[in-house]
Amino acid sequence: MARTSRWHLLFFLLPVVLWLFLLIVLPHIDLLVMSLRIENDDGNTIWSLANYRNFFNEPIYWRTFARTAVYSIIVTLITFVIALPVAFYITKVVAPRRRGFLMLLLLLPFWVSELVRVYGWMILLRESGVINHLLLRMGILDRPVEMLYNDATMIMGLVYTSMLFMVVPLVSVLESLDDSLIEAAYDLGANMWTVLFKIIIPHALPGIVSGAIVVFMLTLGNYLTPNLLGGKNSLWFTEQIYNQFIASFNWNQGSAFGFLLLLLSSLIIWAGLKLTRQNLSQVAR
Amino acid sequence: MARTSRWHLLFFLLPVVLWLFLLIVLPHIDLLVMSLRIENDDGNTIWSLANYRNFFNEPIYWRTFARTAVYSIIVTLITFVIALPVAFYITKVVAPRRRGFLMLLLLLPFWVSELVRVYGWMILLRESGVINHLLLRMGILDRPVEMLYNDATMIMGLVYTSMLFMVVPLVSVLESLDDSLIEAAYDLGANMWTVLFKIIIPHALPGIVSGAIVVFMLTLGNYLTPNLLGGKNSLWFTEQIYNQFIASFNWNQGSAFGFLLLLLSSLIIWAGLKLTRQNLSQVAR
Amino acid sequence: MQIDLSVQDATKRFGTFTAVDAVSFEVETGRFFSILGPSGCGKTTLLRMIAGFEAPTAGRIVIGGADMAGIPPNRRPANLIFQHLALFPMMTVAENIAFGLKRRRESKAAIQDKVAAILDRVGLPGFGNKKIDQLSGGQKQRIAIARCLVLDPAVLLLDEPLGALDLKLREQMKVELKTLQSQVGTTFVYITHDQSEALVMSDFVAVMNRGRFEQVDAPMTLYRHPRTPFVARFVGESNAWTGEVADRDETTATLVVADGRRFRSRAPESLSIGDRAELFVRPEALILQPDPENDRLNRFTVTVRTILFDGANSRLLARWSGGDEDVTIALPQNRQFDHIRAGDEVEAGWDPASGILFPLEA
Amino acid sequence: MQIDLSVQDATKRFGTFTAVDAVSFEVETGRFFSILGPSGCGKTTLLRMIAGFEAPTAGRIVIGGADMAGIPPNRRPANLIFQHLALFPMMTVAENIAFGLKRRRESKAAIQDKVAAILDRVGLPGFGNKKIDQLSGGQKQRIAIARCLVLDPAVLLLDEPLGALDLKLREQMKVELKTLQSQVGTTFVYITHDQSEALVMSDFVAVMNRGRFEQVDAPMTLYRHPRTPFVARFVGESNAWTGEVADRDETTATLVVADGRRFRSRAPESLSIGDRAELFVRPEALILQPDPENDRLNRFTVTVRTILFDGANSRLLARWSGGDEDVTIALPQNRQFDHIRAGDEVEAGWDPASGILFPLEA
Repeated sequence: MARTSRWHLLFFLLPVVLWLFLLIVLPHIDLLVMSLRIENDDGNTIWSLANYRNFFNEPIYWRTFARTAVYSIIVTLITFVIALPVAFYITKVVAPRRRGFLMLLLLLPFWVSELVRVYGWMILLRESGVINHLLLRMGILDRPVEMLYNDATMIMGLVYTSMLFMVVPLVSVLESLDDSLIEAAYDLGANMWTVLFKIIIPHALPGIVSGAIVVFMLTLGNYLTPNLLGGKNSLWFTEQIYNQFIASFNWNQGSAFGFLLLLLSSLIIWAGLKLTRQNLSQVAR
Repeated sequence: MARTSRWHLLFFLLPVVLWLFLLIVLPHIDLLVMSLRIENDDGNTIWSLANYRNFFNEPIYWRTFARTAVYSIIVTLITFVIALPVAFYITKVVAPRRRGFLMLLLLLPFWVSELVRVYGWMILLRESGVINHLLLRMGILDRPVEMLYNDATMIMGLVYTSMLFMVVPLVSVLESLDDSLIEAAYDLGANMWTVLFKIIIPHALPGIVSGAIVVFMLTLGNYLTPNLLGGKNSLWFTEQIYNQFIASFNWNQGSAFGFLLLLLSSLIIWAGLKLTRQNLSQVAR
Repeated sequence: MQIDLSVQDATKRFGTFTAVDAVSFEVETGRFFSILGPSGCGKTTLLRMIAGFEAPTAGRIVIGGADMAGIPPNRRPANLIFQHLALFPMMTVAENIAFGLKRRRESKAAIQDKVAAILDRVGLPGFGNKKIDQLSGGQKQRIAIARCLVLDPAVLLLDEPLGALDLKLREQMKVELKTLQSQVGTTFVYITHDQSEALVMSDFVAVMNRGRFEQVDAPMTLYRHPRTPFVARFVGESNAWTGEVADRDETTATLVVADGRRFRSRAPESLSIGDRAELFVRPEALILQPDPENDRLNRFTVTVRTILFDGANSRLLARWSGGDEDVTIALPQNRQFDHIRAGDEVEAGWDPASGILFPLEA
Repeated sequence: MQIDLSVQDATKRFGTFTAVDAVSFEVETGRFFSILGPSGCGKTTLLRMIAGFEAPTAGRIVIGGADMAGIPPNRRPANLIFQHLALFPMMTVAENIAFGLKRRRESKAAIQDKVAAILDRVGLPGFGNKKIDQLSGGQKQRIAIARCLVLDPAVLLLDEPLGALDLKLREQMKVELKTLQSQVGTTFVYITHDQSEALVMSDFVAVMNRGRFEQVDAPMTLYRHPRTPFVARFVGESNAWTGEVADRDETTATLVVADGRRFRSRAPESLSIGDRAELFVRPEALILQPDPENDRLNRFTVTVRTILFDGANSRLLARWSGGDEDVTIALPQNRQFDHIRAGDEVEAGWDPASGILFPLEA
């Protein structure tokens, strides 16, 4: 207490907190207000639930919405399954001096803009791309196959982009796991799976949930990757929002979609937390 | 050593490493190859440096390129200056049980898609938006001011998006700073600024550099925020790349731009590491 | 003699918890003063108040004659050696030592001379260019002390600095620290939970418990004449019995303990017949096979349960014949009882003058 | 008697560094066997090889008659108590203890009975539903032991489990652990760097240095008849002098040390006139004001530098008159030398039979 006042830190923090508040709370209130208004036939804006009604009446809207939610969950699960052994390897198996190099590998996706990276994949995977060329040469394929614009490619791209956000919390939570707990379990007769499910996962749960939240959010809200890699039938809900704002210039409808996305993500995360019996402050720590 | 073989972890990791390799190295080689080829008048693709020549001959290209670099550095600096006191406050001042709540605040930007967030700001800041409305009411303004489509708004948006990526490495590096080092310096006669520059910053340097790299990369490669918040004169280099691929359908020119962006970011990060006398593996650890 | 540190009714409350409860004491110039207590007794909070890291809720702290109220740590003439030393790992040994001098804006030449002089004094000449992580535990210890001593503080505060060291090194540093202190003549205030550290090094020891000083005395007095049951229990080993006073004369009383056994012991005047009391007897006050002529002794027969051999510090764990309470008896260093084995019956006794008797609070 | 653990020429190399160098020993059923050595001597590596966490580079480890080569830790009849205990914080006390039993797929009822029985045995009945972080340091200790004992291992391995405890609690746990071991009768292999722990608790102590066993003996033999200079120095305090053998008879030799002083001491037969040798004398072997009649003693006069008062374990730090070497002399527990002050001259002496003499390697 004495220290707080001595360092006068609140003095620094007040503007920061205020600034965050302005950037978070105000825009969302405004978004909510916008979504509840429509332009009537006279050109005046009036209060209405029409924007939300549109969402439920038009199957393409809510189907895309559901698709986006399910695929985001799938991406989160795949990312977790890949990230856990990677994080375990980095923290517990590899010599500490080589740890830096491995973490660096995980930073690589940030080395290059998401946009450029996606184009790189597109060049690689398109009908006239290198992969098709190689497969034809080796006689595995008779004629080129379109590997872009399908769900598998999109999911792969999303998982790749999300890896770091899952590995970092897992690494930090596994670092706090005393090696001797694993050894003790092993010494007491446990096999690898028992150690994984009884010791490692219970200990890592806060990190798992925190990583899953971030990955889920980022995937749900991603625009570029699904837009560029996904096919005609792989519409992502962010594209619907983008279309409303830019293509249709219907800001009220776009706001309603934005707000629905916010509600969806909050709901799924709430369900996830209930399921794993975690609470948010535990997770963030 | 005995443990490694016992856990058979390489068995898990081999596909992961292979997969990362395929996703990183192959696309970039392909990108480089693409960028060195053009379509000649006969419709055949030939080797040429024309794509790179275009970049240097057309001022709009390399000016946007330089602007993007300078602004990304500015965003990184601003983010650092804001994030350091926040991270210090979270690790050293606040009671541990409230730490979770504060880290949660920092996770908030991920709660909602970047797209929706940016639209929220647009609604707030546009000429007919709430801020203008309030300022007019309070008599501070005579007539609405366009607060969108300028550099300040864009930078604010980019800094907000980047905060978490700077705060998390700073928090982890400040957590490893023994409180008693700060107290010892204070006890030996140092004031707040000496403690900051002689103890805290030297200790936090690896975290600062690691945060700065990620923030710089993400900002440099961002597409949505500069595209939507920036004005006509605030063109971001990713937009140039997007235009080449989508609008002009000139994939070769787009690849050249993508490769130039990769070179630029590598160069600036190399310079930054030299300047702070850090090396990458230290930073990533 | 001059008083370097004077603490008057210092109190520190955290919410409803009183960590330090109206503690007062004075330390004369050049003394080695220890505060000894179990973890959580408030000794660290007291030390941090003296250093200036905590503001007292009430009371005064005076260092070198000046009231320290409101003066921050960086302007107090007191320096603190932290438990884990808190040497700056990003600086060399010389930069560490020069840190405080630079803050005082002394000249480069003066700083260089002072650093070299203090390195000589702590027995590490020429170590200036070493990195902190090149030093051994004992060397780090000495550099941490040098870094504070070079500032010539009125009082040097030490927060269990030996706790992190290996056993053998700790024994050696105890002697070294005491020697260093007597050479430089700086006033030391040392806190520890290790009674042996406090006894060996200090001129005076304050025993602290639950935020209060139970007793402040020279080590020998503390050990031989503890003033409270807590001190008797905490400082040195003891056998303890509870019973009722059956009889007393001017200086001694007879105590009847649980199983009817009677002991005569030196007793404080406040103790009257019928009072309940607690009796402490040190293991080394129990004499094996005492001189049969001496009829002043309390005598009894015990069965040896086990021999706790520990070189010069060996003890017997024995049991009253028929009872179920353990008695610890020190084995004399002259090996005259090497023949004793577990299961043997031996006679033991103790002089009433070596008993320590306290009235038991009801 | 049955051999529970037999280690034959166990060797462990990490690259070019040999952590454990051809160590052999056997432990009989029900013994408390300690391995004592400074940090880095290889004792932890040795223990981890027995537990199965490290594979020996060469040599055999046999537990309960079965060769352990290639058998992983989860199928060895040996359990390890870790230095920081490694209790599972996500489980209750009962779940911790039941962990190993569940892995053996024992029935729920059997598990419940065994958990209750072992909690009784370690003196914590009814603690099953507590969380680990609700336990005190000593209670955690006992739960960690219970968690292993419930599996009824042939050998229980302990890796300095008292290191993390407070001083007072450590003293108490030493006695408790020894008592528990003799009650349950399980074979204990205990490693520590604290000589007092090893001496007090063990039936046999192996002193380890640089990957090798220097001596394996009962505690008393180890202390009184160390077989190497390392053991003499590491086990207990010693005064040490180096000199040349000037003369010898069948059992004793005369050593001339640096300043010309001559000492007679019991000597090994291998030592000849003219050899350089190192002499160790325990502080408690130095007698203050020895009986003037006894002409066998080595005698000298010293000046008291300081009194290291530490209750029953007090010592004098003294200096040869005219010399600059410190001599440590134990003060007898009977307080007969309370009158001695720093600066006094006192006569001291020691019996040649209590000297320990080693030939010095050239």
